[in-house]
Amino acid sequence: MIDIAIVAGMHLVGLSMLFALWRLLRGPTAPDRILALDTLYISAIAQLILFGMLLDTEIYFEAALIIAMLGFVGTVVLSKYVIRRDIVE
Amino acid sequence: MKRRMLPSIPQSLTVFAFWLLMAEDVSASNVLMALLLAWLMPLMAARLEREFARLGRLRGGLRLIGRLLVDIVIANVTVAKQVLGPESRLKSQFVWIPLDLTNIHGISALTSVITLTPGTVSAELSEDRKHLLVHCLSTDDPQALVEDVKARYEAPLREIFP
Amino acid sequence: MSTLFELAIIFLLVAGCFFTLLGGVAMVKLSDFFRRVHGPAKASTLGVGCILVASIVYHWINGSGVHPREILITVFLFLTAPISAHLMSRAALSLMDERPPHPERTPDADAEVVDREDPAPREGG
Amino acid sequence: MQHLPVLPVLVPLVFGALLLLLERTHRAKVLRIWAWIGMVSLLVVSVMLLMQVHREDLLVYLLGDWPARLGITLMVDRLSALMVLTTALLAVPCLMYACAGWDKRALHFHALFQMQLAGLNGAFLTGDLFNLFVFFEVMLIASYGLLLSGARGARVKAGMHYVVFNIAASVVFLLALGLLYGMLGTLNMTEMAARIAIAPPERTVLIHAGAGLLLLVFCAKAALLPLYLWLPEAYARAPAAVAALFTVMTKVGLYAILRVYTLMFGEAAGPLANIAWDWLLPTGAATVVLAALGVIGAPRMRIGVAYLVLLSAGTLFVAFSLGNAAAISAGLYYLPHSVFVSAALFLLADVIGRHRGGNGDYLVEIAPMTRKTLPAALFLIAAVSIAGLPPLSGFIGKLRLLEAVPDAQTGWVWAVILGSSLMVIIGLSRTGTRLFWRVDATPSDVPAPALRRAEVTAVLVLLGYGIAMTVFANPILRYTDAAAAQLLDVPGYIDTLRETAPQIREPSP
Amino acid sequence: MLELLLALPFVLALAVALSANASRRTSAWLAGLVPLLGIAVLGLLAGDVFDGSILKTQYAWVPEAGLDFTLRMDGLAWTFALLVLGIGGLVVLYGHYYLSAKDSPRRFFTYLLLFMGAMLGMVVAGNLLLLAVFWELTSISSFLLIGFWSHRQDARQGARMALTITGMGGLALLGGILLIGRILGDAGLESVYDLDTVLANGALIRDSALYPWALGLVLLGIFTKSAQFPFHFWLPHAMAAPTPVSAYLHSATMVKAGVFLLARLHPALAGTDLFFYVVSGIGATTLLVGAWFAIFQHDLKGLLAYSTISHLGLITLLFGLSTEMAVVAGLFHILNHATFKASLFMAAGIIDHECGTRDMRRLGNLRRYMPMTSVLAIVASLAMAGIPMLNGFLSKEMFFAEALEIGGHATMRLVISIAALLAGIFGIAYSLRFVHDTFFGNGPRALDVVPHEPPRWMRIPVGVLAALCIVVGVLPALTIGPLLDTMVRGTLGTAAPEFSLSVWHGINLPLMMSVASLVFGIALYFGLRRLLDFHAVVTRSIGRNVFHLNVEALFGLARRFTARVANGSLQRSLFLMILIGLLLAGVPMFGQTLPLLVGLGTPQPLPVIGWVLWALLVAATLGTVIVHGKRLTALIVIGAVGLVVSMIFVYLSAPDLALTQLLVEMVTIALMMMALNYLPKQSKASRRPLRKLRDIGIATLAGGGLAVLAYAMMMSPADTISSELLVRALPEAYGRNVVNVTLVDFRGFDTFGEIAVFGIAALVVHALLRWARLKPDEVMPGPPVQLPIAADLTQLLFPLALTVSIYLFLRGHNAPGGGFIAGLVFAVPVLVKYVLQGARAVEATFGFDYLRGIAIGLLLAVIGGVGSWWFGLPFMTSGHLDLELPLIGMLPLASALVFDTGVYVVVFAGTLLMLSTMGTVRHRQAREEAT
Amino acid sequence: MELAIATAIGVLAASGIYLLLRARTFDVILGLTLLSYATNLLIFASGRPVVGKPPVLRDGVAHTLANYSDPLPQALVLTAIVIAFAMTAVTVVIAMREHADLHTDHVDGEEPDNEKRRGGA
Ligand code: NA
Ligand code: NA
Repeated sequence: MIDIAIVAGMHLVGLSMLFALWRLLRGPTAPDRILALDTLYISAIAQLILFGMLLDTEIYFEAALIIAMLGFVGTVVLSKYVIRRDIVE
Repeated sequence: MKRRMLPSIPQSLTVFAFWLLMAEDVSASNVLMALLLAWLMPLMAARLEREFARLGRLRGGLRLIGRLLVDIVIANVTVAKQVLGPESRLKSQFVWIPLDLTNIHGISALTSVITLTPGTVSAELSEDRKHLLVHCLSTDDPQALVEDVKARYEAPLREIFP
Repeated sequence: MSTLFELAIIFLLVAGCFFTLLGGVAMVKLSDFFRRVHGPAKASTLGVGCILVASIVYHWINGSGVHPREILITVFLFLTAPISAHLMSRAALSLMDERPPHPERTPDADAEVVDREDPAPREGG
Repeated sequence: MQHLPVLPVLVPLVFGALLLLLERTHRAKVLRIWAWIGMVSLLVVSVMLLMQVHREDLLVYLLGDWPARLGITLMVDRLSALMVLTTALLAVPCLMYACAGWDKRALHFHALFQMQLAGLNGAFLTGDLFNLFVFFEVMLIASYGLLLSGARGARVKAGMHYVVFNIAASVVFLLALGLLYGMLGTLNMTEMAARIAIAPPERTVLIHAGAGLLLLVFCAKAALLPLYLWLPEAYARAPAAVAALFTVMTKVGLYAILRVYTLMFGEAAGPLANIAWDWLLPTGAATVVLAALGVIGAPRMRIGVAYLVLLSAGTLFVAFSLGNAAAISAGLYYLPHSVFVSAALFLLADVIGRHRGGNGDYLVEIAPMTRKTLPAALFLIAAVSIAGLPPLSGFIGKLRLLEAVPDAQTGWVWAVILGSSLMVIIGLSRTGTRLFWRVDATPSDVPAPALRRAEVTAVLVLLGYGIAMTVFANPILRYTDAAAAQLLDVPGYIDTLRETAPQIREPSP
Repeated sequence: MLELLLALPFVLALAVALSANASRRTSAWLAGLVPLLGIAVLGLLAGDVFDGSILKTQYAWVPEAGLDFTLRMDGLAWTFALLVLGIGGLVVLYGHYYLSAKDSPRRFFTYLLLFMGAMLGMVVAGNLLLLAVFWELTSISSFLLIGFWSHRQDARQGARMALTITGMGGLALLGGILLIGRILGDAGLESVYDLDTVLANGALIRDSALYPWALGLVLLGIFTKSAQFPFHFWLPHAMAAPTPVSAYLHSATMVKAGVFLLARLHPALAGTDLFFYVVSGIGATTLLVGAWFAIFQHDLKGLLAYSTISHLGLITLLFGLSTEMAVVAGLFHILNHATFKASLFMAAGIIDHECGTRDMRRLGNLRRYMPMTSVLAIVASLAMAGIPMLNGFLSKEMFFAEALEIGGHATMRLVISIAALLAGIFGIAYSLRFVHDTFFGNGPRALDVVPHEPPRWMRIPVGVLAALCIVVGVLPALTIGPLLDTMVRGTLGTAAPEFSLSVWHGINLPLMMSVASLVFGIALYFGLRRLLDFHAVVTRSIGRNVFHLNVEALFGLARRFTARVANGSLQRSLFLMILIGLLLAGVPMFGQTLPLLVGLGTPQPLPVIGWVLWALLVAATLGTVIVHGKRLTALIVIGAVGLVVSMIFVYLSAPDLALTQLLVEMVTIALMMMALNYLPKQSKASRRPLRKLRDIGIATLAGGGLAVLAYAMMMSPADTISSELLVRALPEAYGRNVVNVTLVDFRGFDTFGEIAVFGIAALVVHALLRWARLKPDEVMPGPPVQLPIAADLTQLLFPLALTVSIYLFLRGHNAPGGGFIAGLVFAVPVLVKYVLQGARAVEATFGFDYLRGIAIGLLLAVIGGVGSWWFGLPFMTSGHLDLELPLIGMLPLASALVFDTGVYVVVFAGTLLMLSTMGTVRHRQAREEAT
Repeated sequence: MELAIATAIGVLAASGIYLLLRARTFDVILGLTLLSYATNLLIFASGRPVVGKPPVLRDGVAHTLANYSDPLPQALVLTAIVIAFAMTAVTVVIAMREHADLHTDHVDGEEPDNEKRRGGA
């Protein structure tokens, strides 16, 4: 029962990732794409947790933690580029 | 002396808790390690920070967190409806929120809170740090929103970050 | 007991996945950046949050006691999501032709500005 | 001296790190002293290694004390020891030349130089295919640094081509490794050889494809036709001391081919036996011809020398492809010779270029060459040697090679080798006459910059190697004969490797 | 003794070369010592040699290759050595006076001695390979001598032409010698290049199937060296050399090397029809061609050069006839030609020296100005013409006799006889021209100086040689007899045939031919006189033009071809690489692709979610390709590819990979964004649709091929050693995360190299940008942007990230993590600081020396590996320590932790060195841009 | 699943190769990045990937390849990722320098249409 819910959840999150990818490819502006990438990262965390539940393991915890902790770096860098072109000033 | 050895008590506490959470069991070695890190990590961080946040009264803090969690749930549901509904019904707009907070740490906290609450995103801080630009997904009464934010979040934050 | 937990887990999962999906839907459905930017906020707060709680409970009942390590993920998400949103908004604002007028420079200091459709210009080379 | 096999990697690596530490606080002089301490240590280690290999045939060093097929094994045979010693010998004059001034103008030069040596030695010593890849990369990245540190303009452009091409080749290397591991389940070359020998026929196609990709990689690094387009510019633009050191880089590709396609795909490899040589013999010969054309058509001396490097690579391809012990032995004699002499020519080109009043080593310009007697004499010796004219080492190498060509191929292989020698004579005599002779009899009034002693000494040392190789040709050839015979004795490797037990760990079942 | 003889010229050449401050006289004396001492040595050896014994000394040099340092002296070698040294001595004497003040005597005598040594070496070589060695040395040293006046274009060209032609011959000769060796080796003989072996086994060589090839190659060497038709043209151009050089090279030595070898190998190679026809045919042609062209030269040295060609043709022809008497005649003529030609060259040099020209049209009547020289030159010319009572007559007479006695080949006999007669006529004509146009008649015209006799010592060598011509011509049997006898014995190896050296053989056919040629020659000369100027136009060297055209064409072709092929195009390089890759990996698959894919095991099922990931990956990848022109967009899209790849790693049981991929992805994006600021924002559109199509084609092919390979690989059963890794990881390497154990233990050496690569990459980045000034593509106006909120929010992140980093590091051996991942987890938050606070602010407080960090990290890694040496175990053998601590309890410490610390430090420092270097690139100012 | 992995490798490789053959440095770098993904996946695939069997040993589960995926290719890929990153960094910087020094981002350091041959020199 739970497993079904987990698998269904994975599909929902997968769908969400596809949506985000659509926006990523579509744009139209750079911030839109950055936002889409950010959403992809967050969905990936959800996906990892679900997967860990499905396999009943905590082995994927680290990956999820890293995305949660540092996944925003791409967003920061890309946004800074759009704002200033110079990333480190 | 204390500032040099223990630059930030809140950070030390967080690190301590963090280590124990990650390490999964509260054995002696882990506690020792956590203590060690709680001492070392802020020292390390101090090499990158000019100043750490000084906290005022923390009592309001817990209440704020609780309120925030509830708000997040409620706002999520609201926003879900808005997103799934027809887009034409959305009345998105930017709102400048005048700030009474002067402490930058407080302002950051307020920004976070606004952003974490679905339906509002804080977009920019004015250069004089006296106004915060917030984008609302949909609101009919911007003034109410401003007052709501100031009352619910800014006031307790002013206590924490004097 | 365990059925109750199971139901709770399933509920949390459904809610979490729903809000995560909603973030994706917002990506596709909404028409301008500042509306879409509200999407990840949902996904990262309630979406991932619910799934994490589900995971904690799940591992608790399936495994060996409480390991609320997933809390850490939430902490980090709550810490970093505002940074992302803030910076992306700044980026979008920097591309706008008509930025929301600054309160100091408008007669009506607290007046709000309603943004127009698709204010961000197309990405220029 | 149990740990001798790993020292040629560790010594330069440690000194590289030390030099990096020192460069933060110390002046050039101190750096040079330490660089020389490292250099001399490496030389001593290399000589000792060669002597030990000569005594014991094959050294197997189990890193981490793991059984050979589990961990990474260093496998030092005569070939490896020869390559290591050649590299060390080459590095001495290169460092000497660089210490005449370039080392101050290129950031991190000394550290990069040592790292380059570590990479080269690692590639020569390892017995593991993936580890070979890793040390290829160490060597390459250090070479990027040496090429580009202090670079501007045209050199950066040449560097772009060189770097991207090599990265692409590395990608192919990885693909080949993936395929080979996927089919063979191990990365130890000797173990792989043993497994290839008994591979069932349905698996050979994939192994063959992997071997083909691997061949592509090595040929690209060795600059075999038509994968040589990166070489002339890169070598001609590199700083002199670096270009001189680079002469051994193409030889790493050749080394790898010799290693892999004698050990893994040698006689014992069943249906995959000797898959490489049929491709390599004609392409090697074509490379020789094309490179000879390049020597003739070179607008600059250094481009000409770069083509000479290419030519020597082609010659070595021919030698190794002939597949008999005598030819391989000839190639192994020819290899250090060509390294030393082309390095000497690169250094000379730099010396000459600086004494032609801003005309560099361009051959079209008529420029007064001041202080030409010594450079001209050195050029003559180097040219004679590299053209394969008697009595120097090039002649002996080619002579041995010609003798070793089997009857069936004699006609055209001889034609290629002798013909290319003629073309080199034509090209280099033109280079020499244009640089040294085509000037007014009356010397110019411009005061000539003095020849730097260290630079001239470096060239002298390199040419001295060549002369020593001529005088002591016989012992060297005896060594290369033994090395070649060893290479062809694949069961010898497999037996030795399998018999080498870890010291404290259990051997593999 | 032989060693001494051979060492003399080389040692003294070195002495001359190094005597920087020696006077001209000293140099000359040093040079002169060689012939003096050398002839003395020859004198000591004379007894043995004339007794018919063969002196031999042998040292092993490269016995592996059959190349021994064998010196061997018989009559032939002795006589030639005498020739080389004797004429060499005279040339040194002559040259000392000939050289002008501007010419460096040091250089001249060094080259000359080198050449002398090379000739001597060739003559006394007892090993064919050694002979080839010296043979090439003569080419090289003659190149230096011919180009001695290097500022003159004709000298440079002549030198290069000589080197090219004789160099080619030398290489051919080497091939021929190797073939001879192979023939003998195949017959089971030892020391196959030993001269005695070769000479003793002539029959074996001649009977071999390889004989024609061997003969052809050896003859190619001989003919080029001896300037035989059609390779003769280099010799006239070599006349650009100073006259002493010409006198030496083209009378007695260089060109004689060819005929020497013909004599030397005569027992081994001669005696077949092939030999007979080829050698005598070429000889006869050369004889005629040389003589004919000699008539029409205006340059004294040009005339002598063509005459030399002709006489060498004569000698070659004689050896081609192969009879014993012909050989005798050939050897005799070698000696005679050396004497008269050397003296003639010297005389020409004197005339040039004194008159400032060698053009016979401007010379004339010189007997009035330099009577002594004139007499000597006339004597030598008459010897060249073959006038009786001079040495040239004797050998010419022998030649006529031999021509008339060719056995068995009637047509050949007729042809050769006619050729001989014609050559005689031409010889008289050009000799007459030399004498008449120079010393008689009107003139000299338009000279800048009044000619007079040269210094005495310059004339003496000419006199000595002219005297020899007369002495030998009058008393042949007494003077040259024994010498010739021993020479013939040395050549033929047997007792010399009976030959009679007398001036008068009675009235016979050869004498008639001599008379006829004298008459017709005089007639020809005077008949042609009026036509000479006309002919001068016609008779330009065709060979030279052909050579010149060919060589220039070769240079042009080489230049164009090289420039076109290796045009520096990276695209071409890469295209070729992919093409070759397709070929090499595709050929084994060819025709087997289908069998490769069928009959494999059953694939694992993939749930829908897997296909979702697949779709994400494919869409993002293709998206990258589509938008690649817009760089910012492409970077964002490729970021998604990276994320999906790490998701796939997670899905397929590789958490460590996923972590690494994620972190590397972040740093890569930061890096690329930093670079993007200094690059154009968009790719210029390519206007080459065909190339695009081609690239799509080859990319699809390669991708498809790789997919097939990958599929077939995954579907075939695995047979790996990895199970052993799993079994041994915990008990022996003390880690549960087998990937990490593999990284730091089983395959720690890979990681060792990997961190070296990483650290060096950072150094390279630093080296490339540290001193560079770059121009940003776009500069936003205004001061640096302040991001106070973001900066503030990251305040809490940093210590937490550091904590996580330490956690990942310590746990890495047992859970996903390890030094590399942990290092990046530490570095990335610092990167965020850089972005949000600016480089200056960070570096002012952070105070890490990244360069030093790299060095320390590498050293730590080494220390971690070397520790095991203490226990006598190999590098990187892991140890294990269970620290029993009070309070804490068991603290398991694997020694690999030290190594992993090194990894951690290198990765952290390397990453930040790259990022901080790129972030703090100094901008190029507009002013600098203008300059 | 094998089909999906193989085709993914194929698509990545084809895309990478196409970009690798472009004339602009940045495109080439993108191409190399995609290619290295393809490569890493292929090496990874040589371990016959399976779902949910990470090679982290657990007590009570036999330490065999039936229960854990092959750790060796994973270690190799890790090394490959790191090396690819290092190479990318260097290439990126060279591209920056090339653009700064030669004012073009063409891989050959000069624009194809205004070829400035060094006349005779
Ligand atoms: Na910057
Ligand atoms: Na900057």
